[in-house]
Order: sequence, then C-alpha cells, then structure tokens
Amino acid sequence: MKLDELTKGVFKQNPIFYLMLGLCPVLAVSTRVDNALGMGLCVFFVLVGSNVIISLFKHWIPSQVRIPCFIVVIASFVTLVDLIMHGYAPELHERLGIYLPLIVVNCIILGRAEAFASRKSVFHSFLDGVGMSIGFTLGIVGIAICRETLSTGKIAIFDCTIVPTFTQSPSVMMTLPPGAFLTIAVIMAMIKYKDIRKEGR
Amino acid sequence: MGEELKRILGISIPLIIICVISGAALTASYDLTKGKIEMVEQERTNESLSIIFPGANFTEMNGYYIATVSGEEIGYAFIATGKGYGGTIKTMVGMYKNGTISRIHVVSQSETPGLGTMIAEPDFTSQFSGKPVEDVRLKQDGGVIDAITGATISSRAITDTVRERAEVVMNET
Amino acid sequence: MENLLVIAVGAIFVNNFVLSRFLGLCPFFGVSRKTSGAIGMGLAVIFVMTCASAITWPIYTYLLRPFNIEFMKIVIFILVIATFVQLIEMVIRRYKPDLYGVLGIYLPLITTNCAVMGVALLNVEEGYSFIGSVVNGFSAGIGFTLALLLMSGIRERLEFANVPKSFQDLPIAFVSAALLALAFMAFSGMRL
Amino acid sequence: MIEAVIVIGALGIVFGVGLAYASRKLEVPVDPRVEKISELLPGGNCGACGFPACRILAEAMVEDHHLINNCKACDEESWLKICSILGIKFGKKKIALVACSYDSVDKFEYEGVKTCATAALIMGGFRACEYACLGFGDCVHACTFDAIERRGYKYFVDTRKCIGCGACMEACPRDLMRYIDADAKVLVRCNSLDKGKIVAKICEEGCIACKQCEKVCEREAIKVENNLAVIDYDLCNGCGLCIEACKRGTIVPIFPSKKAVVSNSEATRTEKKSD
Repeated sequence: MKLDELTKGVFKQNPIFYLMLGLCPVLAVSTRVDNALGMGLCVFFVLVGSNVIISLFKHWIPSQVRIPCFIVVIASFVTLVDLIMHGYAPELHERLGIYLPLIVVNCIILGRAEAFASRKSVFHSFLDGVGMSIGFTLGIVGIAICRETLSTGKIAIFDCTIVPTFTQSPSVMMTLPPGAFLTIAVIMAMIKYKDIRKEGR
Repeated sequence: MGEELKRILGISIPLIIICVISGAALTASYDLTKGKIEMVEQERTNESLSIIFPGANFTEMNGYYIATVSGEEIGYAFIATGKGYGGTIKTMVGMYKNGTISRIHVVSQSETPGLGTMIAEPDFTSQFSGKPVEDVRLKQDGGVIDAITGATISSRAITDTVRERAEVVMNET
Repeated sequence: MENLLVIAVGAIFVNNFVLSRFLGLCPFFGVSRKTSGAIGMGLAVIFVMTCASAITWPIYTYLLRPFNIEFMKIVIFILVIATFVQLIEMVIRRYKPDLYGVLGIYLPLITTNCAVMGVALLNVEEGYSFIGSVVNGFSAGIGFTLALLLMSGIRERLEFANVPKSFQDLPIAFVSAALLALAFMAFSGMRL
Repeated sequence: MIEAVIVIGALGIVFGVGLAYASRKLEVPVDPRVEKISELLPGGNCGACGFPACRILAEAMVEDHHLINNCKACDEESWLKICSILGIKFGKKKIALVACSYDSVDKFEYEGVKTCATAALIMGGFRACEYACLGFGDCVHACTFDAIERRGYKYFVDTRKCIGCGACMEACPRDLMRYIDADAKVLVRCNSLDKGKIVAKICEEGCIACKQCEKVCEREAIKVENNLAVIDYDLCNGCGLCIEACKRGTIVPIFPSKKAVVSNSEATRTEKKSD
C-alpha cells in the first residue's frame, strides 16, 4: 500500500495531466529544461515540507482558520526557497522570476495540503508529497524537453543537439505562450488516447 | 462573555502562533542569506562594469559610476532600463567624458528568443561604440544604428533608452 | 505617476494575465465550461483583485518597507488575500444570499488563484503608486474576465463540434487557448 | 530583525480574531450533510465534475443523487461514505437498457440540432413511430461511465459498466431506458403502444402485440398490455422460450454481465458492494 501512495502521484494521479493542477508555473517556466528542473526542485522541497508540517499540526488547527494557517506554512517554505535560491543560484532565480513566489498559490500544494495532508498520517503525507512532486517534475521536464528541442534544437543543460534543423530555423512560437498551450494539449490528448485504447473500446 | 472570548482565543491562538513561528524562522534565514545575496548583486554589477571599462575602478555616484583609470577620470558608467517588446531591458552603458559612448552591454532582457535577443549580440552592441550620444538613434529615426531585421521594436527600445539615460547623465556631470 | 491608461491597456491586452503571463490558469480551465459560470467567476476575480491591490500596496509601503522586511512580502500578501477572501465570502453568504449564488461560490477558489497573488507581487515589482496598482489590479481582473468569457464561449460551442474522442473536453480547450494566446500576441507589439 | 515577527504577529492576531468573530456573527445554517460530504471530497476544486468547487458539488449532491459519480478524483472509501451519508441503499444492482430496435422508417428529413431533446420537439420527432429512438445519443452524453455505445444505428448498454445511476433515463426524451435488474436475461426491445397494424407497417422489429410470447411463457412473466409486451422480472427465470416465439425478433437476450468488470473503477465499486 505504501508504495502505490508514492507511485500514484507519478502516473495515475499525475498532478499536471490528470488532476490538471498547478498549470501556471508549468506553462510559464517550461521553456528550458534547466528552468523546469529548478522549478521541480522548488516544488519538491515546498510540497514535501508543507505536507509534513501540516499533517503534524492537523488536529491542532481549528477549521475556521484552516486555510490561512496552511497558507502561512506554505508561504514560509516558499520564502525559504526564494532566499536560498537568491543567494546560491542567482541566475536560475532570475530566470524563474515571479513564478518562484507564485508556488505559494500553486494549486497542487494547497490542494494536496487540504485534500490529503490534513487527513492522512505524517508518513502518508510525506510519501504523497514526494510522489506528487516527482510527478510534477516529470511532467514539467517532459514539456520542457519538447518545447526546448522545438524552439532551439538543443537542450541547454546537456547541450546535446537533438534536432540540428531547428538551430538554424527555430520555431520561435514554442517558447511563447501559444506553444506552451499546444504542447500540453497534445500530451494530454496522447494520454487520453492511451486510456481509451487501454479500456479496450 | 467569557465563553465567547475563550472560543475566539481558541480559534485565533493557533494562527497567531504559526505566524510568529514563520516570522521568526524567516528572519533567521534572511539574516543568514542576506550577506550572500548582497555579494551576488555586487558581483553582478562589477562584472558588467568591468566589461564596459576593462581595468578601471569605479566610484559610485547617485545613479551612475565614475570610471577612473590610474587616477584619471575617463568616463561614466550607468544602467539604462526601458520597456522592450517582451519586457524590461537593462543595459550597462559606458560613456567617455566628451559624450561619446564607449561600449554597451545588455544586463538582462526577455525579448522574443531568436529575434529580440539578438540585441545582446556583439554585432549589434558594437555599433554603439564610439558614437556621440546625439547620433544614438535608429537609421530610420535619423541616427546611425541599423536595427535588427524583424526586431525593430526591441532595437528601437534599447537604442532610445540608452540615448535618453545618456543625456540625463550628461547634463548631470 | 505613470500614465494610468498605459497600465490599464497593458494589463488587459498587452500582457494579459492569463494568455501571455500564464497566471490564474487553474480556475481558468476549471470554470470556463459554461458562460454563466465564467461571468460569476469574472466578477468575483475583478472584485478581489482590485481590493487585493488596494490592501497590499499600503501594507507594503507603510509596513514592510520602513522595517525593510520586504522578504516577508510573500507570506504577508498571501495571508492578507486568503483572510480577505474568506471574510468576504462569509459576509456575502450572510447578507446577500442571491449574490452568493452568482459570485460567492467562486471566492474560495480565488485564494489559490495565481493571478491575484501575481497582481499583488507585480504591483510591488513595477513600483506603481497606489492608484497605479489599483488600476493595474482592476484592469488585470478585466483582462482575466475577458479571456474567461472568450474561452467559455468557445468551449460551449466545442461541445457540439465533433472533436476526436481523445481531444475531447480539456485538450481541445488548451488548443483553443493556444489560438487565443496567438491572437493576444498581436497586442504585444503595441508601442505604449 | 524582530520587526518582522511583530508585524506578522500583529497581522496574525488581527486576522485570527477577525475570522473567529466573523465565524460566529456571520453564521449561516448549512445542511450538516453538505459539510460532511465536502470533507470527504478531495477538495482540490479541480472542476472536472463540472462544478467550480467541491463545496458546490457537495451541495448539489444532496439534492440530486445522480451526481455521486461526478467526482473523478474521489477515492473508493470516501465514495462509499458519501453514499451512506446520502442514504443511498444498494439493493439488487439495477441497470438500464435501451428498449427500441431503431428500425422504424422516417417521416421527414431532419436537419435540425443533432440532439434527441430538440429532435423530439419538432412534430414529435422525425421517425414514423413516435415512440422510437431518435439516435442522437443524448443518453451517451449523459452517461458519466461511457456505458452506452452506438453500434451502427442501435444503442447498446454495456452491462458491465452500467451502475444504474439513472442519468441516461432523464436524458432520453422518449424514456426508452428500462431500469431493470442486473441479472435479467430477456428484454423486449420496443417501446411502442401503437396498434399492431401500424407498427407492422413502419417498423420491422416492433412489437405488434401478437401475444405469441404470452401464450408460450410457462410462468406468465410476460404479458401484452396496451399493445406492448411487458416482462415482470421477478417472475421471469430467463428460460428464453419467448425469444423463439417472437417471430419479429423484438424480444432479445441480454448478454450476461461477466463478473470480471473492465477497468472502470466506478463500476467495480458498486459490483463489490452490492453482492
């Protein structure tokens, strides 16, 4: 049972493609793989940390002030990450820009906190946090790989040229908002197609 | 009334405690990282300053730097910020005392990748070197800088912001 | 004192909060199935964004800057927004039940809405004056509602289009959002 | 650096007391069941159920029990708890089946909006038989389990997936959906109350009330009431004699719902619980 708590976040309930949560940073930051990895790491740290703390204090927080308390916990974790990143990874901090503080209102974290952490035990919440953030990171890196190869032909972080033709005539649209929406639409459609085939219709 | 008060306290105490804990934790971590953040900011400005006037040392004036090489003032360096196509563009501009631009270096911009981002490439920025401030205009606006094809808005944005800021610094000194 | 018109047009068209800044996508796709829902959500978002900008600006300038604890802005802004939304929801549910039916049910959704927090942070980053940030908040809300109404109109018609099975519902909504974003990109060339 | 603690502490006090006071003063009576249900729902406000937030789905669920299956992200045991809160008893498992063979000829060419509901409004539908299925699949759209599918012109209900929530019954303007026991074996696939002569002219497989089935059935499970054969599923043991007796093929066997239910998790919930 424990393991599927972890794996459910990655496939069955992948936050981006199944629950359709936390789309704001996904589309904005997935122009480059290293940005996506940076965002994935931040979400990992914040989600796991806040899940654990919230499930620790869940019986202690009265329901009238439930949302403000959760949000203060999550915001403190985000500020922590913001400060650390500003000091030790300045240029990634610069590129993530406003989307780093916006992790606070990222629908996954508050969603998981309210739906899961405030009900289940600490260990379950920890696993769920890890599973969800891995799912999130996989999703965002997947989209980033598609968008970066299409727009620049090479992945900056591993600097391997995958599609040389794109370096000469890059499809600039992929780094812009329309490209992001299209990528996520196509990936979602593929997953749905796989589901429909799997149900044997 | 006492019972009502107890109920209100019962609800608000946890929130207050969580706020105070988070405030304390964040101030502690802010103190830890404050030094590092300042150092990073300083490093970044020095690095772009040294690109403009290699080997010069700088004294900070309000809003711009005075570059002195072996004791003798040779020019000024300052940051010009303006709105481009995709967002704000920050450029570090070096200017000799006689009002000609020494060099410019784009610090940060979020123009359209592949098109607007070309304003940071040397073959565009080198056009500014050695030009008097008045001529810093796009060719079609009567100046000497020729814009990047397909990115006229970005090119005009950076050229105008550099010229406006240069004029401001010129009449200040 | 920046030109207010520039801020307003900027927030509605040039960098529309949903289509070019990617803020507020979760409720954007969640609520845009029916236009009636979209109107309710739009009104609630405009109201909350304007008040949020109006409240967060003084807190930032009179509370955070003098004590130079700007780093606390994330925690304090979101605490203010969450509490404000919860209070407003209670007030509307208590005194105006019919308005609650249209507007109130979307309020809890807005606390997790990236756009509201986004507008508060952007007001600080751009360094707008008080009126500037209120206008920015208001026009960002209008921009959000504009995109939401366009989207819900499109999605209602998509119900009757014969969309391939795997593209039904959300993927096709994303494709139409991509086309909307393309259209809105035309504004970004405007020299304000 | 103590200012930060003071500022946030003060805000905490103001908001804590404010919310506590407001929760008393602005109290609004709410159906306790709604509270319990929204606790059980995931609370992610993802909107997949068509409602903007879980609370609103909870409020809607209390009135309309068909919505219990709308929440896609809800896990098994909270789903069962919600059903018990709403007092949904699961007696014999019921399923819905389409009672029309769709063979009636058309009265006129219909080019209007492609939904059964609208087609039924225009002069009683374009089919010669006014009880016949209009074939635009409103029931398919209504079914949240994709249990109804269209093969050629006929609509079939996959008995393995259908959990008998009844959403399709409301959607069908001709109320062709028969709400019968899951282990039923035989179905009269006609809904027409017209006289035999009329039915014979306009539809190959329609029931012409010839009463053959009635004669042959030993347990009198099947009777012809106002020109339509009706099966009483408590008496019927599914012997199938009426299937051969009916020369027009109106009475059809129902494929037994295999125990191994396909991956659709909602259906498995009911399967396990009702045995």
